[in-house]
Parts: sequence; structure tokens; C-alpha cells
Amino acid sequence: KLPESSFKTYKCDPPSLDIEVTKDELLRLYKEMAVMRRMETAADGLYKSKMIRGFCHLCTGQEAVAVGMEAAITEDDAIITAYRCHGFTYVRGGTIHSILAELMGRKAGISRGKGGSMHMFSKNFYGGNGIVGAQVPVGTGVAFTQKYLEKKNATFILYGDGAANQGQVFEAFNMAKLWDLPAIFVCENNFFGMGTAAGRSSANAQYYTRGQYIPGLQVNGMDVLAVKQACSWAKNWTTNDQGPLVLEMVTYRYGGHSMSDPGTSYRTREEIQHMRSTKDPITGLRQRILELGFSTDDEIKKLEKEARAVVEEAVAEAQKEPQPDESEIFTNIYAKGTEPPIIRGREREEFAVMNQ
Amino acid sequence: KLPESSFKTYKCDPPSLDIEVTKDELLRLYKEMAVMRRMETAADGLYKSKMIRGFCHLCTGQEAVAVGMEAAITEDDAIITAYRCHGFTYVRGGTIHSILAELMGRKAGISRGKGGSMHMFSKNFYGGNGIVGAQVPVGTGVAFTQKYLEKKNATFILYGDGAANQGQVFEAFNMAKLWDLPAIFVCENNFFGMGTAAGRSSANAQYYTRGQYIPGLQVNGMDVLAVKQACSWAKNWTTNDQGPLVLEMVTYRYGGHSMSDPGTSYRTREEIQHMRSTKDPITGLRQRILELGFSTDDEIKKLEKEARAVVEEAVAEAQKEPQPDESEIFTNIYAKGTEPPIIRGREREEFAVMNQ
Amino acid sequence: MPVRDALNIALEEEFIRDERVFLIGEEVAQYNGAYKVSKGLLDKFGPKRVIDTPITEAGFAGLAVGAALSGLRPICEFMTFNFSMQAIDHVVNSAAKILYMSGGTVTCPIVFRGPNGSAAGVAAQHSQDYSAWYGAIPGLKVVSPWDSEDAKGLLKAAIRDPNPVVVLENELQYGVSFPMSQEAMSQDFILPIGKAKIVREGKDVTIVSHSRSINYCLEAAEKLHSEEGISSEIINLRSIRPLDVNAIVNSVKKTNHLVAVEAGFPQFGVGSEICAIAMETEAFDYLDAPVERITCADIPTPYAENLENLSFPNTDVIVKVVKRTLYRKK
Amino acid sequence: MPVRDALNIALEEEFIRDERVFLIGEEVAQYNGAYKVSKGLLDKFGPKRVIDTPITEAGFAGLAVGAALSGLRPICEFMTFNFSMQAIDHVVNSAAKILYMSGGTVTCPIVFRGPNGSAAGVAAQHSQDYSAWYGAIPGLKVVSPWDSEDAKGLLKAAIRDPNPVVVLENELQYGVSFPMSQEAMSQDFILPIGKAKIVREGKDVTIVSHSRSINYCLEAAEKLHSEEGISSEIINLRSIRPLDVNAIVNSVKKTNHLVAVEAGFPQFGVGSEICAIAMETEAFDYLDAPVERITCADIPTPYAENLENLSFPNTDVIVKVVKRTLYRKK
Ligand SMILES: Cc1ncc(C[n+]2csc(CCOP(=O)(O)OP(=O)(O)O)c2C)c(N)n1
Ligand SMILES: Cc1ncc(C[n+]2csc(CCOP(=O)(O)OP(=O)(O)O)c2C)c(N)n1
Ligand SMILES: [Mg+2]
Ligand SMILES: [Mg+2]
Repeated sequence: KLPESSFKTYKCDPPSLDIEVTKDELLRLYKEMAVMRRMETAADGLYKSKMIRGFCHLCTGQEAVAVGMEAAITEDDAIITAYRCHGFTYVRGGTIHSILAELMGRKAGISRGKGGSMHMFSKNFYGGNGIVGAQVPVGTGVAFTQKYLEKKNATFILYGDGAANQGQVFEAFNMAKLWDLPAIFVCENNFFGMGTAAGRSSANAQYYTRGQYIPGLQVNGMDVLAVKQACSWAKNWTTNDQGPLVLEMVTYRYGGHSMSDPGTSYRTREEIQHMRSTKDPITGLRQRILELGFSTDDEIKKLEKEARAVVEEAVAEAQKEPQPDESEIFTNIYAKGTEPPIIRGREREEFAVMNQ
Repeated sequence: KLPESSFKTYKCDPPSLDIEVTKDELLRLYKEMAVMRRMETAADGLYKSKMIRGFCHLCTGQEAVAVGMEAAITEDDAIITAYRCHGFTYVRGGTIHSILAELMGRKAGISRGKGGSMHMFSKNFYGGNGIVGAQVPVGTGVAFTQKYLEKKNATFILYGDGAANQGQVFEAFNMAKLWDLPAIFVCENNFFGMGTAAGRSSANAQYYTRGQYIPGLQVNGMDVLAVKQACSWAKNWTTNDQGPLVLEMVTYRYGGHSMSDPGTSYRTREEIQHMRSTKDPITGLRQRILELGFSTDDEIKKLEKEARAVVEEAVAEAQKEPQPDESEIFTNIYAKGTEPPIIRGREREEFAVMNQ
Repeated sequence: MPVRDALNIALEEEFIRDERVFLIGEEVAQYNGAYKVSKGLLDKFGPKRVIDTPITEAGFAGLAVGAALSGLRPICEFMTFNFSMQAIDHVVNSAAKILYMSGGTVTCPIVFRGPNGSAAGVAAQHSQDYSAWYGAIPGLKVVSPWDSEDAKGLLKAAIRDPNPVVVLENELQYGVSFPMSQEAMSQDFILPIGKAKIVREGKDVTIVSHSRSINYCLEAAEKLHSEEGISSEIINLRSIRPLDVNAIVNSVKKTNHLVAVEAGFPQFGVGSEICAIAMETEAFDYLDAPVERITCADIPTPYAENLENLSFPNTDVIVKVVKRTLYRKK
Repeated sequence: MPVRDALNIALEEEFIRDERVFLIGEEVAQYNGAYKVSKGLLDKFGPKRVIDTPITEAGFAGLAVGAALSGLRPICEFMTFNFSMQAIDHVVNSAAKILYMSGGTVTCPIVFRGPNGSAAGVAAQHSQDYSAWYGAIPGLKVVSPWDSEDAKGLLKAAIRDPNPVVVLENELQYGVSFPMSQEAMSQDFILPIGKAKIVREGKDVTIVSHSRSINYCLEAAEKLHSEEGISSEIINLRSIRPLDVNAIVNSVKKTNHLVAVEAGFPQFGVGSEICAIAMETEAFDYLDAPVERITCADIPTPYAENLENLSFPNTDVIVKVVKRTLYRKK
């Protein structure tokens, strides 16, 4: 049973608070979150030792959203998000090895080293997008395809509290509603867009109400089971042709916006500490598991250990991977076989001949 | 006294239905609308005789909006609209001569013949903008200036029912509310954006509610007095620091979207005829004037005649105006004295030397 | 057959050929298209495949990209390319770059099409030519049809291409009729993207152009021939990206003179790139005179007819410049 | 002084000079700017003049344009110019064209600024150079500072200019320190928009470049000098629109060789326009070899370091191409 405080509704009835989960599933969810956190911690370390460059946005603290969502849907449902995408890539089948290799710009990376932290994709996972808000209409297009092909699936379209103000989000809402697309708009409200608190960016910071004519649900995004329940409910809603929904996942990022942001100039260390100690999704689930007697402290420690081992091994392996071949610089600009005959490098004698 | 049906409110109390107007004012409003309609009819004729080219969007049917609004505000308040701008240009002080000359691409045009139908400007009138929706944040910027300079004025920002779906409209709403700008968003709902009926373009066609967190008022936009009352009330609201508002002016365009659209493929002739005969703002005001005994049929006919004469004379005069000098092609690209030394024409020997 | 009908037929044929193809944009369905290019398609294929959108370019272009990523074949119409600026981030960042940044794992087969460049009397905000802008973007292909065969063959090629393709039509050409060859009438008529076409053979000067400007090049060539005995070779680029460098170089080898004609802004334009090609290839060694550029004047488009006439390339300007480049030889 | 500080001082001085000047953009106030260019301004001038916006580029750029039309002097910061694509319609249609289409009656004194081009390891969507795009637009002025004096002098000129000006900064330059002359420290230090600067005199070859690429040009020149005795003249364009054609032509008259170096896409790029200038001016008659272009590779920017390194001009490529163009003479 989920706590009463799990949901708040807008123009709809809430999902049931009753949820049935098996012991195995709970432990699996736990492990996934633990692995995800380890993976982000590893990325943090690799960044600091200059193995990862450029932008790198970690999802530490927000694990329950990705893990709970994936638990509620099938492989044939779709997800799209912005640049804070490592966690989603992982739940969508990207291996830790391929994610870390990507972060280090290696050939074995999930995008062959060409995309980096912000651009990862996998089956029915449409990235990994760097332009704030742009993924929202794109995701709506994925939902459009589902409807066009008469699939009983839904697309979960993630965006932040900062992104929620981009005009194209409203354009997407409008089309999704007009055409009754199976689009589930999911605002990950972690209270900040870079250094801007939600209330400073959003005249209405009740993100679940922002569809106006689209029903909405606010969800405790720090509780993996609440997330799962909400996403099951949402998928059920849209695939029963009730049209789009707006979910707000209330969550928190422990780290800075990206690696170059300490994350403490616009909020206090105490605030972060408080969230960690009272709301943490992993700690919370552990407590629940222990309370339910599904597992013992020792077993959970074992799980933790396994998680660490998995990630450590992936780090070691990924570091051994070579960089992409230099010839790869000219591939994947156009689909194979449809390239221009010649692609130019930096000066006229640098070029690749593409055999069509 | 205005009819009960003049207003519908969203998150605010309605303006009073009591309105005091003098006979002189009523007759002036009548004449302005009559002149405006004549002017558009003249434009229609000039277009058909190929004296006007390109896009030409007439406001016939929508006269009450511009005339009523201007009657409620002062010269120091600002207005901005889209391409359907002849009427607003006229109420904002543009002479009929300068408007028609502009339409015919003459040097004496209000934009010296360089702007045409869609691009007319005058004091505190910011156009005349051709990109649907773009004028909405621009107008919000005008309101920003008013606040910055601590002026007790407001900016009326017009856009259509079609334009209402552009994302940047919502971006403007958000900033206007966050920063409490004296921005009055005015949706001229004439039920169609080109050939698309409001309900096909807008998941929520109650345009006065679309600010969501911004109060709104729906106004009978075919009644010049209701428009005046609503705009006075709105100006009062924002200049008393109550923040932005969304007004919806329910109106109708009798003609096609532009001169190339007969305007009858997406609505019936009966519908147009019905609107003309039951809702027309000019006929309506005439009836009111007669009912109030402010004037006689004959006097009104005289007014009509005067209106026609004014426009006819302007047509005749404007037709005599010369085209811009060819040298003007290179002026007004940059502010005088700040031009590049040379501006290029179509080939290297065509250029203008700008003396800085 | 008018260019409009050629486009319409291309759409219809590809709709029949592939169920995944659909058309989305403002007024494309019930209104039959702002310029009637999609006339009749709604009746033939229904509202599932011919979709009227709200006026939300960023939104529907983004949506179309998402549809392309997930297995459909969208044709996204901009009422004019001027409005594509609202959505240009999706064309460039969401569509053109995704194959590369996904390491080849995500394809985006989409067509962005609509009228480009200036119409008549529509002033500054409605008259821009986007050839060079889109032509600069790796990951995009960009075509610019001139006549009815171009229109049909290039649009069909674009729809079948697995990459994002920008099709820059021209409103003033829609109503212009051109003959269609037997071959072009076939439902399998496809023009290869990246290949230019010599629309007039000649030996004294090469005139490279695209879109509506070709009309003026042809007129100018006629005039130059009859009045001066000058023989002009006219290359219709057809494709802006990739550019058919070989076609230009080969022609210059023969004529030793090169003039570029376009209706885009001069700086960083199509003509500039043609100058660069002349610099970087063997063409340089064959040039008897520097390349000449004829472009839109470097000004926002004025409304007044007399000024507008001075803004865009026309027959007289081409005649004048071609003569100049040839006299220089003598 | 680092470029960042030069920009910061320019902002501060102009804030003091003119009450109508304000800065608007994402994270410019409380966060002190994503790249700390506006550090301290909020404290000094308060929230009326340093304004954090929601993430709504079209919205706040449009709002800034409206403020400019109605009498203020906005400085609109794009966190990077990649995001300006969301708002590019306002830059082009609302700002650049309005003076012309109003027949000179409405002015738009606004600055759009922010980092342009590639940073390190940020992949395809965050690495584009917009010089050629904005440089194509009549009504805009476009500057691209390289060092701290450029940064200060050009930004101040932009703020005082009554036209819309695009200031293309470079993130990787923000932290680079350059000497500032006494003159440049003055609060009246203004660099004229439209004038290039010879940053190294030479007689064998002219290298035209802008922004961060100048660093590599200088290194290459050093190397060419010490290893080959080649004397390179380097022109820092400073202004992309208008381009200082005379500076280029005069230099070529002396050196007879021209190489353009930029970090933008090759097609329709800055280098292309420089080729066109060489074609259209007397420079042509002085060239002993065709102009060479060095550009960003014609690819979306890859993330992997080794590939990224091959994407942008560097010292080695410049050395190689300069040698090539000179050997060709012999
Ligand atoms: C169009 C655009 N504008 C600005 C940015 C820079 N930027 C990247 S992330 C970000 C903050 C987004 O905040 P939010 O949506 O709340 O997501 P979060 O980082 O909290 O997950 C900004 C401003 C961008 N990438 N794209
Ligand atoms: C960004 C953009 N998209 C499309 C157009 C083409 N267009 C011009 S007017 C119009 C319809 C606008 O309808 P509405 O806002 O209801 O205004 P109305 O014409 O009814 O006054 C369209 C689609 C445009 N000018 N700009
Ligand atoms: Mg956030
Ligand atoms: Mg309308």
C-alpha cells in the first residue's frame, strides 16, 4: 500500500494506492537503483580524472523515476528524455559498459563514441537530447507513430521543471490533445533548472496542472513504487484512448546541474543533506524491504556489493576500450549507401570518398 | 448599459455593465468604424485592379476591436498586432492616405512603400508583423519597457485564434506573469486561422482562459462599447499592478483570410451572411444610436457619406503618389550614419556608397 | 504540366507506394494547401495521412521528426520556408545531426518542404531564400527544383531517401508549366540527389543557377545568343547539398567562364560557395576571368514594385554580367 | 586580462553609462552567468537590470526586441548560440528587418551575445558556428571577438550601435588572458564595427581568420617562420558583417596568397565568402595561387576526443595548407 501522499490529481481520479509487488521485483528494483547510482558515481570519478569531457549530467537522486517507469511498461513502449539520460539508457537496455564507454568517447560506446553524455539511444529509447524542450514534440511524434500504426503502446516524454516553460511543450500538449495521442508528458521536477528555482522560472510551478485541458498527476518521484504505479495507470489511461496525460515526478538531484556546477550556490548544503537523509529513493526502498521482511540487512548489503562489483568491472573494461577509428569521423552523417560521393574534411585535400 | 452577454470571466470579476458615453463619442466611434470599413473596401478594389500586390489582409467585420480599444486608452499606451493591421494603423494615427499609399507601394506610404500591407507602424504602434505569434513576446517587451520606465501605461498585444497556439505565446504569458508586466494579451477570435476552424487548431478554444494562471475576460468584440469598457477595465487592472490579463474578443471576418482566399470553402455563405445581418458592429452601433435618440437616420447617412468621401479622396490622392526613389532601395537597412561603407546590389558593380 | 501538379503527383504516387508516408502541415488537408500543392490528397487518403496542424511550426516539425525516428516517413510542409525559422532547431539539431550523434543507430527519414525565397510583393519577412543556410548543414540533403521534372523527380527522391531532405520549392514557379518527358510521367521517376543538369549547352560561359532564377538565365542566354552570338551553358544545380562539383568543373573546362546566379543574399551564399569551388578545383586553372556572382541585393526585400524589381536577379542583369565577364577576356 | 573579464567590464561600463542598458538571459543574474561573464552585475545593478529568464529563448529574445523597439537597450544573452536557433526568427525577422520594412521609422538597438562555435567535448548539438548564418542577414551587424581588446571594444561598440548586433563570443576563449593596452582600459574604448585588424604583419601569405582560430593561425605563423622562413600576415576579421574587404585586398596585394581559416562548416561559410571577395575585387589580379579554405570538417561535431581533434582547424593543418599554397608558386 502506498502512502496517501503519493499522488495529487488534476482533472482525474488518482491511481489506486494498492500495489502488489513480489519480493523478487522489489529486490530487482532495489538493485537497479543501486547499480544506477554506482554508475553515476563512477562517471563522477571518471570525469574528475579527466576521462570524461564536456557536459556530463548525473541523475543521482532521481533513480526512482527511470527504474519505476521501466518497471511499469514494456519494451514496446517508448521513452524520450533530455541530456540527463544515463539512467534511462540503462533501464532501456544500455549496458553499463556501453554507457561508460560512450562517456569516455570510446568505439564501444553506445553511440560509438560520437554522442557522449547527452546523446544515448537504444530500442524505443529516443535519447538523450541536448536542446532543452526539443524532445517534447519529438516524443509526441513517437506517440503519433504508435497511434498511426495502431499499437497499444505509450510514449513517456520526460522534461525538467526548467524545460516546462519552453513554448514547444505547449505546442506538443495541444497536438497531443487534439489528436488524442498516447503521449504521457512527464515533468521531472527536481526544483531547479541549472541555478534557477522552479518558482523563479514558472508562473505556475504545479507542473501536473500545466496541461490545463490535459489531466495531470503529481507523483512522489522519490518512491519507486509510486512511480511504477503512476506509470502503469498512465499507460493504461492512454492506451484506452483517454488521451494524453501530464505527470509530475517530484524528485531531487543531489549533485550540481553538470560537472562544472558545484550545485551549492543556489541551495544550501543542508537542503541537499536533508533530502538525502529523508527522501532518498534507495534508502527508502531498503527500509520498505526490511519492514516487509522481504530481506535482511545482510542480503541487502550483498546486493550493494554486487552492484558495486558490476560497475567496477564495467569501468575497468570500458577504460580498456579503444577510441573510434579515425576513419569513423566521416561515417554516419548520411545513411550508408546514400552518402554524397565525397565528404570534405578541414581543407580540400582532407576528404573521404564514400562508395555508394 | 451593456447587455449581460457582453462579458464572460475567468478568475476575475467582470467589468461593470454600466458605461457612460456622450453622443459625440458615439458618433465619433461610428464614423471611425465606417471610415475603416470604407478604407478596407477601397483596398479590396485597389487589389482587384492590381494596384496592390502580394498579401493583403482586410479587417472588415472586426472594426469594433480597434476602434473600441483606441477609445479606451491614451496615446502613451501601446498596441501591437499581426499582419491584419490596417485598422489599427488607422486608429493609431496613420492617415488613410499614408495607409493606402503604403498598400500601393508609394513613397508617401506610412512605411515609405517598403513594408506593404503587413508592415505599418506609428507612434506607440509596433506593427504590423508578418510572422504569426512573433508579435506576442515582442509586445510583452514593450510592456517590459513601460514597467522599466515606470510608466503607468499598458500594452495591448493582439493575436488571432490561430496564433494562440504558438508556443511563444505561452512563453510570453509566463514572463508577463512572473514579472507582473502591464501586458494585456488580446486574442481576436474570428473563429478561423486561414481555413482552420478554432476547434481544429485549439484543444481549448476558450481563449480567455488560456493564460491559465492569468485572469481572462471574454468580450463581445462586435460591440464597440463592450470592447471599450473591457479595455478601460483592463488598462486599469494592469496599471494598478495587478499583472497581465488575457482578453478574448469574439469577432468575425467577413472576407477571406487574404485576397487570394475567397473565404467560402471552410464556412458557408449563409454563416457569413448571418453574422453580417445579426452581429455587424457598425449596424449594431447605428441601431443603438437611433434607439438612444442620439441621431437620426439622415444624420447617420450623412456620416456615412462623409466617410465615403474621405476615403475616396484618399484613394485618388494616394494613387497620384510616386513610387519610392530607386536610391531608397539601399537606405534604412541600418540607422543613418551607421551603415557599412558600401552596400551591395545584385552584382559587384551595383552598390551604394554610404557616407557615414 | 505546372510544377504544382508535378509535386501533387509525386506526393500521390509516394502515398500509394508506401503506407508510412504522410503529409503534415498548416492547411495541407481541408484547404488543399495554402498554394494547393496537396490538392485532393485528403479526399484520396483521408485524415490519417493528410494532417492539418495548428500554427505551431516548432511543434509539428518536432512531431514529424519524432514520427520519422520511430518508423514513419513524414513529409513536413512549411507554408513557406520563412516560417521554418520557428522550427529550424528541429531541422538542424533534431533531424540532421541525430544519425551522427547516435553513432549510426537512429535514422531520420523525413522531408521538409515548401516554398522558399521571394514571392511577389510580400516584403521582407516573407521573401528569404534559405538555400545557403540549410545547405551548410552536414546530415541534411537540400534540393531546389526548377521545372516540373525537377519537382517530381526530386520530391520523390527526397521521400525515398533515408536521410532528412529539405525541398526548397518556389511559389512563383508553382503555376508555371513545363513539358514532362514520357519517363518523367512514370511512377518510378526519380532524380538522383546531388546531380546537376545542363539545361542549355554552350561553349562561351557557364551559368550556374537554381530554382526560379533559371528562367532568367534561359532568357538571358537567348538574348546573349541572338544579340551577341554568345553561347551560354546553363547548369541547373537541382541539389544544393551535396553540390555537383564535377558538373561545374567540367563545364568551366569547356567555357573558361563562370557566372553564378541565385536569389539568395550575397554574403555566404550559394554564389560564394561556387567561387570557393572554382578556387579549390581544377576549374581555377581553366578560368579566363574571375567568377561573377549575381545574387539578391544585400537588403531586406522591399515591398514597392520598383524596388523589388531591383532586388532580385533578372534577365538584364545576367546579360550585363555575362557580357562583362566575356569582354574581359578579349 | 581574460576575455571573460574584458566582457564583464564592458558590460559594467555600459551599464553605468546608459540607464537603458540591461542584460537578459538564462542564469545571467543569480548564477552570475553560465560562464560567469556577468559575474557581479546583479549585485552592482540589481534585478531590474540583470534579469534571469525562464528557458524560453523565443520568448525572451522576442521580449528583448520589443524592449529595444520601445526605447531600451537590451543585451540578450544566449547561453550558447546553439540555443539561438529557437529564437532565430526574432533575430532575423523581428530585429534585423524592422528598420527597413518600417521605412526607417522603427529602430531596434539590441545586442544578441553569447558563446558561439564549439567548446570541448560537447558533441553535435552544442558546437555550431553561426557566423555565416547571421553574417548573411542584411540589417544585422555581426562581430566575432578574438582577444580581450576585441571583446571589450566590440561589445561596447555593439551596445552603443543603434542597430541589432550579434556578438559571437567563444567559450574556450573566456579563460584565455591577453594584454590590454592603456587605451583599451579606458571606458571610452570602442572598436569600430566593420574593421579588421592585422594581428601579425607578414609578406608571403595572408591568413584571414576570426575568433579562436586566430590562436592557431598565430602558432602556425610562428612555426612557418622558424621552420620555413615563411612570413605570414594574419588578419583578425573582428567583424563578420560588414566584412572589411579592403583589409583583405590590401594584404593580398602585398602577399599574393590568401588562406581563410574558420571553425564553421565549409559550405556557404566565411571562407566561401572570402573566396568570393577574391574573385570580385582587385585581389584576383594579385593572387599567385587560388585561395585556400580551412574550415570545420563537413560533419556534425563528434564527441570522441580523437575525432573532435580532426574536426576543427589546428596549427598543423594551417601550416600544411600555407606551405602548399606557397610551394605551388614555385
Ligand atoms: C534550448 C536550450 N536552452 C538552454 C540550454 C542550456 N541548459 C541545459 S540544461 C538547462 C536547465 C534545464 O533544467 P531542467 O529542465 O529543470 O532539467 P534538469 O537539468 O533539472 O534535469 C539549461 C538552461 C539548452 N541546452 N537548450
Ligand atoms: C509562423 C507563421 N506561420 C504561418 C504563417 C502563415 N499564416 C499567416 S496568417 C495565418 C493564419 C492566422 O490565423 P489567426 O491567428 O486566427 O489570425 P486571423 O488571420 O484570423 O486574423 C497563417 C497560418 C505565418 N505568417 N507565420
Ligand atoms: Mg530541473
Ligand atoms: Mg483567426
